[in-house]
Parts: sequence; structure tokens; C-alpha cells
Amino acid sequence: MFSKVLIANRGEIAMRVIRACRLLGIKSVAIHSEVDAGALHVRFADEAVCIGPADAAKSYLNIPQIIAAAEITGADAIHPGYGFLSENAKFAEVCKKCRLSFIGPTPEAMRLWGDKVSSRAVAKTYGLPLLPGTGVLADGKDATEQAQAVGFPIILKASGGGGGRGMRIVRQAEDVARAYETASHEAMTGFKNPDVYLERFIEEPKHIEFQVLADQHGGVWTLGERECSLQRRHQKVIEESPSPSMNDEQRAHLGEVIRRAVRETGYTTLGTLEFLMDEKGILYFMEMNTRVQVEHPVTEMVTGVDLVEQQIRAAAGEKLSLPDTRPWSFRGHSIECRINAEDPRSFAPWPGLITEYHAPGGGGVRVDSGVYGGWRVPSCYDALIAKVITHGANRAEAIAKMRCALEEFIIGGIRTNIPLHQALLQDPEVLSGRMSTRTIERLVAKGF
Amino acid sequence: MFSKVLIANRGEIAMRVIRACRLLGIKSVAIHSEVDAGALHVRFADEAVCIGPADAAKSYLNIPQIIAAAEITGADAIHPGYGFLSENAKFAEVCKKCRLSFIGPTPEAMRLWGDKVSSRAVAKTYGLPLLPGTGVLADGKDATEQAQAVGFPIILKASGGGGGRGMRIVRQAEDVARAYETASHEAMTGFKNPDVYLERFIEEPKHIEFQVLADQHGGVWTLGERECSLQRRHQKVIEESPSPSMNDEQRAHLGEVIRRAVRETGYTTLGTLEFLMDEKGILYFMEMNTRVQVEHPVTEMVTGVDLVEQQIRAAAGEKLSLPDTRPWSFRGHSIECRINAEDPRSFAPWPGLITEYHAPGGGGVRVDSGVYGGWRVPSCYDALIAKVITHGANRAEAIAKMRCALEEFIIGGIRTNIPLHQALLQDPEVLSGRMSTRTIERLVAKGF
Amino acid sequence: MNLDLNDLRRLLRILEKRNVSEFELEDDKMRLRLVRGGVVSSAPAHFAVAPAPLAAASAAASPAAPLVVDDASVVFVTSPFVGTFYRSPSPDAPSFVEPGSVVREGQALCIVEAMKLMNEIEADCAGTIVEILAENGKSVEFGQKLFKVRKA
Amino acid sequence: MNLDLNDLRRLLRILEKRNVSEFELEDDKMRLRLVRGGVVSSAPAHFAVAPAPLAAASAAASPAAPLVVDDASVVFVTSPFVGTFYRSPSPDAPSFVEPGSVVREGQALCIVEAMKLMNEIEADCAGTIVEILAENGKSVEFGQKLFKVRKA
Repeated sequence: MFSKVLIANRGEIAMRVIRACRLLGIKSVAIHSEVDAGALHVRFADEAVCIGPADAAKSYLNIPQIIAAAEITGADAIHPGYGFLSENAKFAEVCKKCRLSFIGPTPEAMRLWGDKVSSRAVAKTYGLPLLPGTGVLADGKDATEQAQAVGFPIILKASGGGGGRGMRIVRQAEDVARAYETASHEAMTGFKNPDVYLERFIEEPKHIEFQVLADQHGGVWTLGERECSLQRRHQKVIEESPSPSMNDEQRAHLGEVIRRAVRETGYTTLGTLEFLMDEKGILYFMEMNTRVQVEHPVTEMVTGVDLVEQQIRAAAGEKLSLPDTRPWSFRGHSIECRINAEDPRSFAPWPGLITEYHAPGGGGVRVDSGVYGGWRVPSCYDALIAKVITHGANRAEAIAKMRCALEEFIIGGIRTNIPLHQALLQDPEVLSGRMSTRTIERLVAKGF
Repeated sequence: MFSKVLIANRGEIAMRVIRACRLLGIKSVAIHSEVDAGALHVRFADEAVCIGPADAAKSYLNIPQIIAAAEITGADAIHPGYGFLSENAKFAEVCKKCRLSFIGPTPEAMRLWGDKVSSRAVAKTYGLPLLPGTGVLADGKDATEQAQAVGFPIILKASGGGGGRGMRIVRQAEDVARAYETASHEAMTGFKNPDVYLERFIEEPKHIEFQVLADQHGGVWTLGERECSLQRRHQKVIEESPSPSMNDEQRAHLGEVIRRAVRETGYTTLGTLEFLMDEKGILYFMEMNTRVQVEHPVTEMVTGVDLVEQQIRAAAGEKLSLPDTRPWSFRGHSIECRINAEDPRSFAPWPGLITEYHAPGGGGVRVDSGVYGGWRVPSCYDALIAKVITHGANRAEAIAKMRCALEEFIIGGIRTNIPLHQALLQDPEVLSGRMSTRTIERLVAKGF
Repeated sequence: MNLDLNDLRRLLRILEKRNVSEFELEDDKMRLRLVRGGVVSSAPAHFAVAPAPLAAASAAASPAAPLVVDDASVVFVTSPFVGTFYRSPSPDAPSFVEPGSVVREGQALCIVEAMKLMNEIEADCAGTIVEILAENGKSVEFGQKLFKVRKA
Repeated sequence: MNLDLNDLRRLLRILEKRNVSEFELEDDKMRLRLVRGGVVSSAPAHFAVAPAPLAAASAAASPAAPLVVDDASVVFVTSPFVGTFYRSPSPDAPSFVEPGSVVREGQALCIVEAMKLMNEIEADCAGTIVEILAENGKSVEFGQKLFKVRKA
């Protein structure tokens, strides 16, 4: 096992890793920018090193400084958390060269699964379901024929770029040819490449993801799924496990496919496979995140497995020994609310001094926080300041507990998105479990 | 179900009841003394009523004021918490007369089980094991004979009083007669009554208690035991569940005896039967507490049952429906540290302004607190300000989590007993599970 | 409350004259805190701002707001009971007192009903009723100010 | 409430005249806090006392304490790297500088080794070395003060 782990991150996830290290008897080293000198993770780590100015590019993303910090403190492993350098294969490589264990996948496995194109190829090989789609379309007639084969609605996308340009959603065959012309023209103007392909379009997708964990001895486990449909601009807001839209048969089948793909690609750490679910409940693989997720605690609450502890054990080469991880052995329901320092309606970031801080308590309530009363939330990083996770015997109980916990959460001096969470936990779509990635958009438009 | 519950208590247990009420959709009314106007339970209850000055006799123990507060707020039930009026049969009677549901036993059941003499009689009837002992002894010769029958060591006690006077611990037969004479003389001088009886004396007792829950429809459940051996002057300091000194056979057998006794005495709420365990692991019934215990959360953590919720449901006349409560269905291990505002070595109370407050977080950590940063802990009440409860897959993990949690718990401005807890969680007696009610005394004498 | 600078100056003059060393004022619009002369800053800031974000605060829950008493001859009669406040001995009877009433020590001022008992609350000094601070038929808590009285 | 500078100046004059030592004003638009003449403790108490109960604090962990520079001619050379501080180019060589050394702009003052690279740290102005604040062979973090220099 490692003797000292450097945590190349900040905020609540740095605290999360410090806690896992303490449980394992490993010393922890925090790194921080100048503006984070008084941050919570700096206060609780065994050691801390200032590695640069506030600008993340010069501190939390500054590979040489981070490696130097590991060297001067004698750390033997680096935990990247999420974001920042966590999915940077070059960083994983540098760690390896410097004989520092990177707590994550090998650079090769990271590249294979982290790249959208190669991970789709892997998915195809191992039978992970993919969204029906085409290659580059020849012309309007070809587009119409292929669209009919894929099934409506479809979305036309430019091969050469993204960001909405060259995108067209089409709901009936007679509109395809004209839409193809427009999209191709836009693609040519925008990206100097007229190539357009099409994919099935899901009007009201749900976001479902599977937690996977593997060790270096061929052990691979799936730890159920999370539903993260409540998003705003692709930022997850509320996550839960299990998903109210999945059944044990789906879980068991997909779990088997995933475990095989993960094992045979030599993936030996924590990972998350993200899927979209269409209105009929069919899942389509989108991508894999090769690191710990923000929302990992909901899985911990229902499975009883400490994911970060297992991730560290796996990186240290241990043969993992997990409890029964068959879906029916999981217990109850868990939900997480991400508490952001932002205006709950405009979503404008709201950094500043936290004048009062009182976290919710009691049974079935977990708080993973990166701040404290008297701390000034800096303006230069992510707005996530804390996560509230509740656990109940069933979904209704977990939600009821969350409502109580949010009422108890007092954060003075700055604005937070707690009112948005409270509105969501009253929303009929959410309460019925029929929310999609468009639910928040509707709620915000309606007002709350 | 009730629509509004008045909580006749303060501090963390008032918060605990408020949380249970919120989950059940019941409005809560806090009562408070003048000095508690800014207390946490006042801030979080739906309503609050000032009922008197700081002196508890004039506020938290003032029955007419409490009943009046229930009347003006329209509460239909009263939860007494622990301490204060929770085991006052007269209060339970007044509630009944005023048509307020008392969330606890009937006055009759409270008297039957709450009185040491009558509860021992009940115990005898239903086969609960009692410490071997005698009636009043005739003379030195009688004492020696009966002592030999009971088995050494024995303790001589004055029938007419307590407090150490007239008490003698005797370890061999030849010393009994002389000790009897001294004890009887002391008893005569002290209480004008020379009567002396004797009991088996346990040198190193463990404190074990069983959690019981009953409804008004004949449903009775035992929810495992707690070990509360770590005490100082009969004040519990650390509690855990399960006890490392019990086995499933003992649990199943004693559970059956307890359920029968509880059912047949018409007891219909939460209760705790306290036992002493001798060095051979034999249990002796001591008394019953007819209310929620400070340490109830450790039972909640391992059984998954919300005890206060069930207590309220039972009082409302509901037929309870609990998950599998057989000992082997419980999960993991839980431990609780009582955080007191006191000097960790002298145990002197240490009230005052909490200048900083940051509660521990993360998975498997629960905090039930009655204070917040900026609150001045008053000098007139109990020193208990918060409880930290951890849960792990086994005892070692629960203890490791507790160590981490205590390091994270920052309470500035006052002294707390956290250093005592930290020393206890390093003590070989505690770590081996062989602690007794004398462990803390030894640790304090040795210094830490 | 709206204050302009003239108001503030007048306020300060008053505070100086009355030798008030600390002054805090807060309403839905503003919060004002003054410390005169000495170094007094006991409570941390987060305590002072605390009540604002709490949703739970209700009218019935909050204890009487601290009032600035600028005159030692003005005293308050507070409720020694939790109960219901009545200004008259029975629904049809006239009120015990009205603002402006001159009262003698021991004179009944109101009734606070608790547990079906009618408790007469008496004046603890002779004086004139300045203001009645509780509403007829509404509940009062322990220590709540019922009457503002100018001592004779 | 709206205040302009003139209002503030007038307010300060009033506060001074009236011997007000602390003043806070907050409304939905603004918050104003003034402390006059006394010992000022601006940060909330709980922040200031926070590090004390933390067991984690280690020498390596704490960033350089903010020093009071009462002289504009005194400047600090700080480390732009995380690494190991060396006063000489090699173990046997003499130190780059000693206290009292006069240095020119761009002169090498020390080496900070990071990732096997020897980074020379140069003086950013001409002057005299007043004090060497890091220890030879010990690690330094980003922004740590290495030299105290009196500008020429």
C-alpha cells in the first residue's frame, strides 16, 4: 500500500480523498494555489504545498509543479480527483515516468476509453448498445433513405465540428432532404467541410450511468447504475441510485456486457459508463469517464462499498474483495444534490465570503463539503461547494430526507442553488421518476 | 397521525425529534427557556414558545407552562425526549387529561417499569436474569452462609439508604461477619436502620442494554443490543452496537424473553432494558428506561430502523411494520461518541461561546448536534452538545471512521471531551472490546 | 425603516446623551449597529446575520424584539405565563385598561388564560399605560411584553 | 440607503465627533461597517482561531506568514517553483550570496531544483541581501519568500 498520496485537486473531492487516505492509514499531501491557502483540504491534509497562483492553468493544471510537490514531500502516488488532470493521459504518463503511481487507469486504457471515437469502437466490439447512426451522407436522397432506416426523429450533425452549427433535428421523411442541404451548407461555411452524418434523436433522454470497478487481478465489478437526468446545460444537478426507470433484468444483462468489455480492455480502476435512455427505456452507450465521479456517493450509500478506498487499493495492486454486488443485494435508495455557489435562477456564479455555515445532520444524511464558515469562495474555480447525499429505505424516503436536509443547510453570505433543488424536489416529473435531461429547462422557463 | 407535536426538550434530542416530525409531515413546536431563545432547536422548529427563565425547574420541568404552550399552539402530542420530564408519570398523566398524546408509555406502564423495585418483580415473573442477592440478613452468621450461597465477591448494602454508606465489598467468607457488623453499624448511624442485604458484586461489569419497540397492536420487536461500558461516574461516554461480547444465540434467547415481558405488561412504545454483564459473560437485568436513549442512533445505523419515527407512529396508534429484525439481518457496526462541553481531563463543564464550528462529514458519519458556530452554550443544562456516530462494515472500520471524524470536528472557543474520546479509541482495552465500566477511571488515572 | 444622515446624526446625539454603548437595529429593509466609546464586539458576525436565512422564523416564534428604552421611567409588564391574552375579564365586559389609563400598583391589567385558569396580571407599580403590546385573544409566551407603562 | 463620498466624509466627521468606535450598516443594497480608533479585528473570530485546533498543520504545509514590510525599499525574492532550495551551484561550490552581498539585477541568487532540473533564481533588481529566508537543501513551495533584499 502507498505511504503518502498527493491529491492533485481541491474542494470537496480533495477532502473525500483525504478521508479515504486516513481510513487506510496513508499520509495525505494537499496542493493548492495561492488563493486556496486557507481552503478546507489544505487545513485537513497532513501536508500542503502551494504550487502556483490562482489561475488553474498555472497551479492545478501545472504538471511540473505538481510532480515537484510530490517529489519534495516524498509522495508515492497521486490521486487526480475529477476534472483538472484526471483524464489527462499525458499526466498519467509523466507520473509513471517519475515513478509515481497514478490512481486511475494506465495511459493506454485512458486513451482507449476516454476518446469518443475509440470508445465507441470498443463498445461495438463488446456489444454495448450504440445510438443508431450513419457514416457521412452522400446527398439528400441518401440522407432520406438512411434516416428512414434509423427511424425518426433524427439529428443531422456536421462531421467537422460541433456547437449547434450544422445541426438539424428532423421529425419526418419529407423534411430530410431540405434539412440535409441546409446542414451541409452550414457545415461548409462553419468548418470548411460539408460532411454531415445523422443519428437517432432522443427528444426526452434520460442520463443513466453504470459504476464499474476493476483491479489488476482480473476482478471486475459493476455497482449498479445512477440516474443523472436532472442537468442544466450538461451540468448534473441531482443524481440518484438506483434509477427509477431500470429493472433488475436490465441491470444484470448490461452489467455482464460491461464487465466483459472492461476486463478484456485491461481496465483496472474505477470508471463510469454513461448511457442515454430513450422514451421506451432503451439504453445507448455514450462515453466512459475514467475517474471518480462527483456523484459516486449515491452508489456508496446503496452498495456499502467505499469507492475511493477501493480505487486506491486497486491502484496499489491489491486484489479487491467486495461484498455481494448483485443488484438485488443493494439496500434502499440514495439521492445527491450538488450545492453550487450560484444564483438559483440565473445560474450566475456567486463567489464570496461564507458568513455562516451550518451543515444538515441526523440519520441518513451525508455531507461532502469543501468549504467552511469564514472561507471566501474564490471566483476562479468550479461553483460546487458541497454535496448533500441522503439515504432512505425507498426513493420517497430518500427524497423526504433530502427536503429536510436542504431546509437545515444554512450557508450565509453567498447565494446557492438550494432553492432550485427545493423546487425540483417538489416537481411532479421528478417525484414520479419521469424526469429527463430537459426537466430543469422546463422548470426554469416556468419559474419557481 | 398527529398534525403538530410539541417537543418538551432542548439540544440535540429536540433536533432529532424535529427531523422525525419533518419526515412524517408533522409540524413541530419547540419550547425554550429565555437563555435558549437562539438555540438550534428553536431556529429549526416550525414554531417556538418561550416558557420560562433559564432555571430548568421553571421552564423545561414546568408542566403547566408546557401544557399551556401545547394549548396555544394547537399541538396534539408531546414528545418528551430524554431527561427532563421524559420519565415523569405525573406529566404523562397530565398530558392524557389535557387530551394531548404523550409520546411514550402509559403512566401505568411507566410506573411499572420505571420503578426499580416493581421492574425487578416484573423481571422475576418473566424470567429476566437478576443479580443473585438476598433479603435482609439476620446476623453475621446468616450473612456468611448466604454469601457463600450467592458466591464471592459480594457487596453488602444498607436497605435504608445509599451513597456508599453501609456498603462493603467482601471477597472471602472469613471476612463476611466482621464486614456485616460494620455495615450494619454504619447503616444504623446513617439511616437509623440497621438492615443490610447482600448481592453478588461484579468487579469489572460491562453495561449492555437491549432496544425494544412495541406498538398498540401487540407488535413487539427487539432491535439488538448496545454496549455502553465506557462510562464515567455512571455517565455514558461511548456506546456501540452490536456489543463485541455478545453472540447471536444470547441475543436470540434474551430477545425472546424480553419481547414476552414487554408484550404481557402492556408496554407499547420505545424502551431500553439495561443489564450488567459479569466477567463470564452472564447478563443481569438492572432497570428499564421508558424513553428514547441518547445512544439510540447506533441501533438505527445497524438496523436501518428510524426509532423516533417508529416511536411517534406507535404513539399515534399505528400498526408498525418493520424490516427483518432478527440479529443476523443487522448490518455492520456502529459507534457513538458523546461530545460534551467540558474539560477532557477534569470533566469540569465548559460552557461559553462557540467561536468556530465545523462538523465532520463524508460517508458513514452521522452528526446529531444541538449547537452551531456563534451559539453560547449555556451553563445551566447538560454538557452534551453533539453526538458523532459512525458506521462501518465491522468494529475496526467503525472505530477508524470515528477517529477520522473526531479529527475533523472543530469546535472553537470552548473545551470539549474530544481528546478523551481520541485517547479511548487508542486504548488497548477498548480496541480489544474488553472494556468495562471501570476502563475510563483507569485511563484517567494513568493520564492521557 | 428609512434613515437619512440627519436622522443618523440625531440618533447619535440621542445615543450619546443616553450613554448607549452599543446599538443594533434591524428590519426587513436594513440593519444598523452602533458601538459607542468602548471596545465591545462580543458576538461574531455570523451570529448576528444568522436568523435571516432561516425559513423557520415565524411571528409566534420570535421573542419580543429588543427595544431601545431611552427613558428609565418607562417599564414593561411582561407575561409570567404562556397562554392566551385577554384585555377584559369576560367577552362582554369592558377592558381592564386602555392606553392613557392611570393604574395603581396591584391593579389588574389583563388576563392570561392557561390550562383553563384565568390568571390576572397586575401592575407592579403605579403609572400610566402608554401602549398595549399584545392583542386580545392571541397567545403570549413567557416574558412577552404586554404593557408599556410610564411610572408615576 | 444611498451614500456618496461626501455623505461618507460627513458621516465620519459625525462619528468622530460623537466618539463612535464601530459602525455597521446593511440593507438590501449595501452593507457598511466602521470601526474607529480602536483595535480592529476584521476577520470573523472563527476564521482567525481556526487553524489552532487542526492537528494537520505542519511546517511544510503553512505558507509563508505575511510579513509587515514597513519600508518600501525592502522587497522579497520568492520562489516561482516548487522544489528544493540550494544556496550554491554544487555541494562543494561557495554560496551564490550571503547576507550583506550586493547584487545586480539578473544575478543568480540560488537554485531551486524541481523534476531534476536546476532552476537558477535571479535577482529582479539591484540591491543588498538583508536576509536569506530559506534553508539550504530544504524544500520550498510556490511563492515562498527566499531572500529579503534592500533595493539599491
